[in-house]
Amino acid sequence: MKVGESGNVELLPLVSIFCIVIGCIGVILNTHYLDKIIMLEFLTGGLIGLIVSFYYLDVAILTSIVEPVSTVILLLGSLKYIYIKRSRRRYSSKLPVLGK
Amino acid sequence: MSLNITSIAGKFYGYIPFGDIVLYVTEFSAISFIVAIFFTLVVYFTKPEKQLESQIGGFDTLNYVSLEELKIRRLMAILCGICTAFAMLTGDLFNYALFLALIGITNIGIVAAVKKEWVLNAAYYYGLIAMISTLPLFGGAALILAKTGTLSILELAKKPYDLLFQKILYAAGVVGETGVAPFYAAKAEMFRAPGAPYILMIHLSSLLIVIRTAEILLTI
Amino acid sequence: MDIVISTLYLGYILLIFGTLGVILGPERRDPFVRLLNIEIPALGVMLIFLAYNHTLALMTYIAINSLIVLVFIRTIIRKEELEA
Amino acid sequence: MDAVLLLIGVISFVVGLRVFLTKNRVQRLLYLCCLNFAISALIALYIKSPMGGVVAAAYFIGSTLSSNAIAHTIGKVQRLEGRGEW
Amino acid sequence: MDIGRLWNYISRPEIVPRLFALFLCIIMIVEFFVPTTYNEDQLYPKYPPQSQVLKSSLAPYDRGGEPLKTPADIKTQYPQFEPLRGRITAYLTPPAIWISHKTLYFGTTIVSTPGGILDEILYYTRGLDTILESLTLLVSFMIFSWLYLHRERVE
Amino acid sequence: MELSSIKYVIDALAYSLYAFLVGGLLLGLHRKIVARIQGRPGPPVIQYILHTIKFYFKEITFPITAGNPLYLFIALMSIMVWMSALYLGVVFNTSLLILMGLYVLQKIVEHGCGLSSGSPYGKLGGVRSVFSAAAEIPLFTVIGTIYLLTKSLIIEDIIRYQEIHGPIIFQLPFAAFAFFVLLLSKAPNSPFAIVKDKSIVSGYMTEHFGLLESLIMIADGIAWFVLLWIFIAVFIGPLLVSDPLLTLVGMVVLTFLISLLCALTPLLTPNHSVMIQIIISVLALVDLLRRIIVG
Amino acid sequence: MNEVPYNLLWCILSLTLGGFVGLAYSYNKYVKPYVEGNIDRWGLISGILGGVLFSIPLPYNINYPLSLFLLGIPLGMRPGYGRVELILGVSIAVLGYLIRGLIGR
Amino acid sequence: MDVVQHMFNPTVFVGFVVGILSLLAIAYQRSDIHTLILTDVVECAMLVIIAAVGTDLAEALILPGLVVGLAEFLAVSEILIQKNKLKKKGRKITKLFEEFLAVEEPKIDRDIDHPKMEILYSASRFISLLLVIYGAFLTGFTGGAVMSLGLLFYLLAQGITSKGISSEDIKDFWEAIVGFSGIMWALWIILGFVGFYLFPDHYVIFLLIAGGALALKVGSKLGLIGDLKF
Repeated sequence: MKVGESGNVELLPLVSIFCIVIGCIGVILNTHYLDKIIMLEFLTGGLIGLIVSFYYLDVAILTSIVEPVSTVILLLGSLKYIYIKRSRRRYSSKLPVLGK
Repeated sequence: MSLNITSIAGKFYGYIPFGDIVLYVTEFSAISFIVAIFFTLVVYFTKPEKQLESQIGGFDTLNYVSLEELKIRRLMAILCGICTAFAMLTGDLFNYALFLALIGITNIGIVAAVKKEWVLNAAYYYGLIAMISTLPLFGGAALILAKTGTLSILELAKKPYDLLFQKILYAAGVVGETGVAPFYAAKAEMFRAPGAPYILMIHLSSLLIVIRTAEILLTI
Repeated sequence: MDIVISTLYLGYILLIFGTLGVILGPERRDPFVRLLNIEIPALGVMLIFLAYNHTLALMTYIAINSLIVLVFIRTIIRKEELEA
Repeated sequence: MDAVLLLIGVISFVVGLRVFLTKNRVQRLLYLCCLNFAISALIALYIKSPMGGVVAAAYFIGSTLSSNAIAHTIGKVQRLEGRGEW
Repeated sequence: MDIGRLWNYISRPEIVPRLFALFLCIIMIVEFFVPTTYNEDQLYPKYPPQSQVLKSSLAPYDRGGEPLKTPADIKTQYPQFEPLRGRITAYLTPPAIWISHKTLYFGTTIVSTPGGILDEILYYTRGLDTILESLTLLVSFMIFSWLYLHRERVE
Repeated sequence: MELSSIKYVIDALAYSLYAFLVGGLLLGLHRKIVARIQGRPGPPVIQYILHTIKFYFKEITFPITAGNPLYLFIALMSIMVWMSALYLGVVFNTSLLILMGLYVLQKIVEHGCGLSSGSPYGKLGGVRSVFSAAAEIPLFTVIGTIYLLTKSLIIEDIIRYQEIHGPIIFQLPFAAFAFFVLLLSKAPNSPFAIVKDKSIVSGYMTEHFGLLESLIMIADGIAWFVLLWIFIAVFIGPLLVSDPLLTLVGMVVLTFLISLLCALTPLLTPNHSVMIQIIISVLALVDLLRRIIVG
Repeated sequence: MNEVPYNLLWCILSLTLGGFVGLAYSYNKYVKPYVEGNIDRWGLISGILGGVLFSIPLPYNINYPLSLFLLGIPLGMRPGYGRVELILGVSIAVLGYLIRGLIGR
Repeated sequence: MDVVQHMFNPTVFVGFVVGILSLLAIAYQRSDIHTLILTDVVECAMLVIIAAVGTDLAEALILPGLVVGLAEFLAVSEILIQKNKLKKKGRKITKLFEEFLAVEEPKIDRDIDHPKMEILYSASRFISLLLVIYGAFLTGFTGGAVMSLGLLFYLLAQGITSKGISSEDIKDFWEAIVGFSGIMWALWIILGFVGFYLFPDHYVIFLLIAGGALALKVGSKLGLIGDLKF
């Protein structure tokens, strides 16, 4: 990637890009909600790293503050969703018994 | 003024500058503006009709529009009318697109307050179309900006640009946002809802917008 | 300049793969899975904003995106409840 | 300086791969935490200014909070699914 | 197939968005193969990405000009209608000036406090756009809140 | 100064009276011809004007379902639309686009007329008029093609163009056809006249009676005159427009043709009517695109 | 800007008025709804007179409105009546017009 | 400008690809909610195409477009919910943030001291305060969005942690906030927009008013979404 003046390889962009690529594949391929959210977290970490390597620190700070918020929203939603689905499944599994 | 505008929309009367966005008044736009404002006034003063709904095997029923529903729908209708009126005057492509987006959302608002399933159904699908069509609308405007470096209709009219496909994209966006003919099928569901004067505004806005779009597409 | 181009292309990859994931991804019948997949194109858009140095737009989009997610989750859950 | 950077880089790569490959959700979360630490360290080292420290701290706090939230949710989901032990 | 039945089918509201999407898709596919060109002579040009980083404290949005003294040099469509052209861009609030002296990395924050190129475009040169955008937000929020507050209303 | 302005007012009123009389007589003729072809004696030619005058002196009440003042205004609006179309188009020869705008406004008037009364029949008529707004799409393509040919939409310029190059109808036969379909859809009893279908009583005019109906009928008479005049002016040009008497003859011929078509074709259902119009508009659009691309 | 065709306006106006007169007259006179082959005397007279008057030049071109008024009487008669009279009158008018045109040349 | 010119073509290309793919997906989709979700991708394509222009103008066009997109989603999704609700006959009174709370946990035999979701209890106030202050500092659309996020998060956390909060007169409060937001809108039009053209000399004041009013408008309105805990 980018080679700095002092000769050492800048690792942050490299790691961030790695995180983003892996995270992208991970979010798509995983099917459980929590797995997906974990991978999304991973992806967001990469995004923040990339923003920092662009030297926009205020954006990075804002993103790192907002990120837990959106994660919490997703988590609460998924929790409720799983609950609803479970209760529905329980409800519907009784129906064939009644049908018989 | 450039010949293009006067040979399409009639005499050129002047412009109102707001920075980069310049509203201009031609014969056509002045007439449309007056018409839209006039209808808005009429709609403001009109009480909604009591719709007679015939029942099979029973007495016919009168559909009333309740006061709170009337208030929100009248507000939406008036906003829609004012936006239509100013969309007739605007001289900037992106601004026009925004007027269209606003008209789209007020159209949804006019019908969304009716608590009937089929009306809400139609409103929902119409809303989806309005949202989808932001892509061609704003995208088309952005492509025109990229290609010519300007968004002002007055500037675009001065030079001949080859903008055929961008124009088609833009027109498709307009079609979606105001829902002309192919989508009247979906809108007719909405038009059957009670509250005549407000629903009339939907029709008025979309038809005036279509003509204005034809003018813009011919001009640029 | 190198990092700009690589970010841009990363954004493209995220956008296209994310869209493909939304459309064809595994278990896409589940609206919640689809919603989580939506986040990838959104991140792609963010990367493109970053590459173009539209930082204010980026900031707004980051804030707005979580609001959009909230609205969607509300809709999905309410719909699921009503269908239950 | 160089060696530290390199070490953190290698750790982050390894941990990133582990996050991707591990099946167990709790372990995955653990690796994620580790990766977040690595990234905040890298951020602090990348920006040669006190502001870098601030960003690293903000990111550290934010990621810790969300990891905590995820951990909590994992527990709840496991209890919902009837696997009480966690 | 009976053409009348086809016509009846496409007049159903559920079908219409899908048809519209398909229609739009076809248009976009056609558009896709048409080469688009980029006019270099754009309004409000931006500097190349990352060219200002670590050089100016207003990182990506430094458009020149001194606060309250000299207006910035920006390219607008109708300079004759804009007596304040470039002055809003150059204006910075006192806290923003303070931050800009302290650090090089907070350009976005500094610029988005009043004063800055986007504020100039959003409030001054293209102010009408912003009115409409915020009006759209207001309107859709009104619709939302009306529907929400009256959700238990029975017809 | 004052005298001349009084003269202008008198001129304007006289022209609208002329347009109404001609339009009314032509509509009466239309009805007569249709009746003749169907083997009925049919009413006298002056029947339309007679009806209008009869309704004009009838008393007026408002139904309890009506939404006032829209119910009242819409009839006035109807006459206003066509009188302004008459002045702007026929007298001042302004842009074709404005005339199309006024034509479109007519649709809105029909719709509002049906809606504001609250009657189910009126509402159905109004919704059908919304449906038939599909007829306006060919209009825009027609405008586009004409603009491509003449580089102007001002009627004066179009007429001047035809003085040099001959009638447009020979150069743009398809556009003329599309416009003719539009005229057809405005005529009563035509295949596209779903708005005034007898199965929905009087369509949008069901609840408008007495004075209001007579106003709408006056507007319809003027509309018929104006539309025929536009067709003649845009597609046949100075050959007929230069002399009012020749224009009159052209109008009679056109009315005769339209009546023949109306009498010989069945009324389509709303969906099918709209779809046929859409097909025509798509063809016109293809024609327009071909002209743009080929040049 | 187009001038108002006043001469045509008078013509059309008198035609319509003639139609009204004819209608009122025929309604007063005939009770049966639809009769073929009946020729009304006054209708015939006015038709022929109108046809003849059409091509006789009078001051201020007053002949056209007058003749059209007379032609309008059979035109406006109730259905089934006044058909032959109208055709006769119109053909006379056309004939007279053509003859006058030929002589005038 | 040279770099942006090179970036333009591939970006527009990608925007078109995303648009085409998502539109195709919508064309094949039968479910309402999926269509709504896919519409978000269409919006992404729109943003990418606008961003491709790469000037300050393009950014100014993107910025409020985001807010508009959100607003439309808000309205349309509420219509979807209402529509589905009308289909159901026996409906109960529901609360907006109910979807996030009230997860009834199944009975377990042992009493585990479950760790709380720390972010909702201890950090919520701090994070939301930070976001609101930062948003107030930013002003404009960006500030409004950030501010609203802070408010929303605070109200959400409060609603979840203390389930007892319910007020009957929330309706008045809601209308008051919406009215406040409307007044702010009017303020920014009258003072912010018209003021620039009428009194160009005092532009600094109008700039501050415009930015502040817009931020308050957007922030108060969107933050209100979090306030539905009755």
